[in-house]
Amino acid sequence: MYSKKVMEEFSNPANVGVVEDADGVGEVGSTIDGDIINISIKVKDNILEDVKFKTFGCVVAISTSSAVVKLAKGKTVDEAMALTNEDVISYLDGLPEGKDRCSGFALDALKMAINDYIHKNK
Amino acid sequence: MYSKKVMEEFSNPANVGVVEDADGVGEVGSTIDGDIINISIKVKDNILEDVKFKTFGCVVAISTSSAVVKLAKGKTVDEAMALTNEDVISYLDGLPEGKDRCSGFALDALKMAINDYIHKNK
Amino acid sequence: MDHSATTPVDSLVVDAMLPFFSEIFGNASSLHSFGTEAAEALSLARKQVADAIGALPEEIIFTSGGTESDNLAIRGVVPFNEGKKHIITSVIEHPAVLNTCSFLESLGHEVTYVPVDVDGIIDVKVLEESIRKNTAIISVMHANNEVGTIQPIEEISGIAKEHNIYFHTDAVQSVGKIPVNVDDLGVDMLSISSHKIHGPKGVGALYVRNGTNISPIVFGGNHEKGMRSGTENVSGIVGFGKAMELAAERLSEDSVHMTRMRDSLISRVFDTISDVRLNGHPSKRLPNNVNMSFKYAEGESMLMLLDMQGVAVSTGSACSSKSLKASHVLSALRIEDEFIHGSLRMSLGRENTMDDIDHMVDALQETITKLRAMSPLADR
Amino acid sequence: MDHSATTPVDSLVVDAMLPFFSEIFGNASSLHSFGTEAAEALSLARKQVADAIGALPEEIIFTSGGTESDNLAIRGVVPFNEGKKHIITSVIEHPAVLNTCSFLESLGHEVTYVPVDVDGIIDVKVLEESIRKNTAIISVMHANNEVGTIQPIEEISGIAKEHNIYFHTDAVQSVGKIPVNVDDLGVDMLSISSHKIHGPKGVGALYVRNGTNISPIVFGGNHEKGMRSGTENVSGIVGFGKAMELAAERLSEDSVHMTRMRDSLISRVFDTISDVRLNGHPSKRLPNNVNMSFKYAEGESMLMLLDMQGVAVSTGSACSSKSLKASHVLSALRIEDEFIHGSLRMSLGRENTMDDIDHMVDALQETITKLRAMSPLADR
Ligand SMILES: Cc1ncc(COP(=O)(O)O)c(C=O)c1O
Ligand SMILES: Cc1ncc(COP(=O)(O)O)c(C=O)c1O
Repeated sequence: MYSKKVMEEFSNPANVGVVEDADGVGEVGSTIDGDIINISIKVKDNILEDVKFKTFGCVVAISTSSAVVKLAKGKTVDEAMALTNEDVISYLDGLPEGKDRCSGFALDALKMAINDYIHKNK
Repeated sequence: MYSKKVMEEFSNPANVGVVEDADGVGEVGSTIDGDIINISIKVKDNILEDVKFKTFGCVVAISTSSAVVKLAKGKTVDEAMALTNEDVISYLDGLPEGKDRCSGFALDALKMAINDYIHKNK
Repeated sequence: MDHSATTPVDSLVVDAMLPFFSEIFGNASSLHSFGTEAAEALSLARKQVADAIGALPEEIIFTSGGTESDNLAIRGVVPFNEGKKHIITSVIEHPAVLNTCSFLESLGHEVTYVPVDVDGIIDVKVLEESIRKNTAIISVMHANNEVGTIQPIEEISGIAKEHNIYFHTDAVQSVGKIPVNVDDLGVDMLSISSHKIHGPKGVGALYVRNGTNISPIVFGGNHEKGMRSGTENVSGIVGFGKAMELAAERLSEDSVHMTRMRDSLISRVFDTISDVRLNGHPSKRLPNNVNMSFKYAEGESMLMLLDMQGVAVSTGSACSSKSLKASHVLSALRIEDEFIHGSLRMSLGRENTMDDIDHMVDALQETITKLRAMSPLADR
Repeated sequence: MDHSATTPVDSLVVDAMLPFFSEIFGNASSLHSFGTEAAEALSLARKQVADAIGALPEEIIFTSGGTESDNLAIRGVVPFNEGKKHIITSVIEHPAVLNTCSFLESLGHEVTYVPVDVDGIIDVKVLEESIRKNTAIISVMHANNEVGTIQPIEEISGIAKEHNIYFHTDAVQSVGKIPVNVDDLGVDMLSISSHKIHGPKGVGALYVRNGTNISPIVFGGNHEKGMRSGTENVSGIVGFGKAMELAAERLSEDSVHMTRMRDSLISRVFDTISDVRLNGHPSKRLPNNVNMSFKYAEGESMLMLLDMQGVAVSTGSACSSKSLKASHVLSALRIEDEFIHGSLRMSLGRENTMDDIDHMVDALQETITKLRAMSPLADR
């Protein structure tokens, strides 16, 4: 039911962890929901030099986390903020119907982290 | 579902026909019901010397006709009148449940034939 | 020659089913790969069934057979038609439809049973006149299982559409014998049974046109999009799908073959046996159905003597354990008393040959001769 | 290790079924000898099923599976209890029971859902107190499909009898794993599903004690003494009969074998993995059921990683397409948030070996380690 790409990102996720001395951190979800996504970023010269995630959750939560992190890494802050859910889904070659709810969480966490960075650097 | 004996009597019925110069004739059923049993008898010295049947009807109608005729043949008039439905059914090693309705017709036809004989000879 | 009762499972169908017993035995609802394989097999079968009748896969609900499909169609529509408590059907439907209707009558619904003419064709005028403001559904079978008469479904579905009433047809006997296309027929729902088309028993489908709202009649784990709960009979459904594919592929060949055998059987019986009549419509009939009545010979007795000669047939005249009455179909066709007790249905299948027809005619002659010799009626 | 979802069909069962596809393919309702052979095969299967549960053959109604059996039991009783519109069941029943109950609620019936304790045992006192004058039926499952907890059926059936209320149990998961005897259990009705005991999918039975009046839920040609219409799935029923016979024969051996594997699996998981709990009753549980929750690891993710290692399991914590919620069973057991999203059901079968247990434990360790390394919760 999941695309090959989803299963790849899920079973071999890159960039797991927490960036040291993070410039921004975002976290979405709760144990009650059963999904927690934590994304931390390191920004240098307006570029997301390092991005990492830690995720407790289902296949979609983990694979979208991994995808979002890969998509964001190396982008400028503005470029990363412009990422859409569709970008994530198309990067993963699609998600099964009904899984859209979880699919936005990772992106939310990334944007939270970027906002955290922007806020701190105002 | 039918006993071997039923199928035997049904597929190789003996004594089919009408006794010539019958001393008594009995007929039960109608085309509306879909079962007609005709039994004719020849009586000599109070003994049913010859008994024959003609039957239009189902497996039970034909096999009970054949059985009744065999049971009656050679018996005295009183003995034949004393034949019961159970005698017929046990001669046939039983009948399937729900087939009891048809099972009495042949015996009815025999008794009608005997009554016809008695009536004629009063 | 009792293919209308059931058919042997095609060997290609058995082959398709076998892996799903012990290799690919997963539950199609399971998330792991064993389950996924089963789910994929169901998808393929759904497409095979849909393609064979010109439908979309999502319009197919798998059921446990034709009977359940008929129940689901009629009872499924009722709750969505609050206040619409009237149903129109015909007097010659299969018990799956008729007994569903009587059940609904016991719940307070009203049912009109439209009569048929002596050939078994429904009286379309009476049908149209019996439409009421509160008619929820019209259900008329495509082809009759006893006498093989084919109904003017396009005409009836047109009337239903005009009045905005759901239309269901029981196509259990017609699929695989004549073209069955849901758009050509103009139906909203259509019942199919696997074991009538060389598939396994205990599987069937209800076609439900997109946009037709029905509610389920079996409740549970919401399989089949909630329309039919219960762990799917994967091997059975796979076999059914294959059987539908084969039926569609072979339809034109099969129907020519069966029509030829049918017509030969009918004409040879007429040529060699006296006091006989054909029941059902002379031309608007299934290519595989021969239903004839013989005077002075009773149905069950003929059936049993033929069985001894290796020929399987059925009769609507059975002095069966359940009732002495002739079938509701033969009665509805107003067949005379002398003929009604002596009916035989000889239903042909793909694998029958002209040799079987020869054997059938011979066996029939012997049987009729024997029974007529025994009958007190024959010489009157 | 997902035998509670479904089981492979035993090769002896497949062998028993095969002749009924293309050799003995008759319709059991046909009068001729092809039909008779099919009817005899059904009789044998009926006896096999009856014998396995200490019932009489005439008390067995064949259905299309456990779901339909549950529907038939509960909905079948209702029409015979005019005015009795109250049903008692438990909160942890299978959806086949729960959704049948909600359907009846939508028709105006009242349902009491009795709670369970943290081990999943029904609160018998609450059950007894909830009995009303108009209670028509009590339905409590024999063993739960998710957590394997076995209910005190004898006690509940005694209460039902005292109050003259019909008692039904869903024994779909218990048959073949623990002794199931209708007299010992004291039940009026009992549901069985073939595919849970190495029989084919799409077949099941409802045991109905003689003297228990129920009405059908599928209408048609009055098969199964009118209690379940539809051409019988002969091959499926034959396979089911054989599977029941084998299940009864092998019960004591199977249950010892499964219990040993179960206990070994549980203790080894506790020994090697931290932050884990056993869901369901520690001792009153099916010999084949292990249901454990792992902190900091989510159900679906565990399932998928295990699947990649060739191990099939299920989870009541699925972030499934249908809902994000944990299963109603885990919720009813009041399992803490940290554990409820990380449950796995590992259900053993006859053909599993201690090697499978080794592999399961290894795969589980690897899976948990991997997921915990990813979890933001693990190091807080
Ligand atoms: C016209 C018709 N409808 C419905 C059915 C019932 O289908 P099934 O045998 O799959 O229950 C049959 C066959 O028995 C049939 O001939
Ligand atoms: C306890 C229980 N009841 C009923 C069912 C439904 O049976 P079936 O899968 O045959 O529809 C199942 C299995 O899914 C079950 O585990």
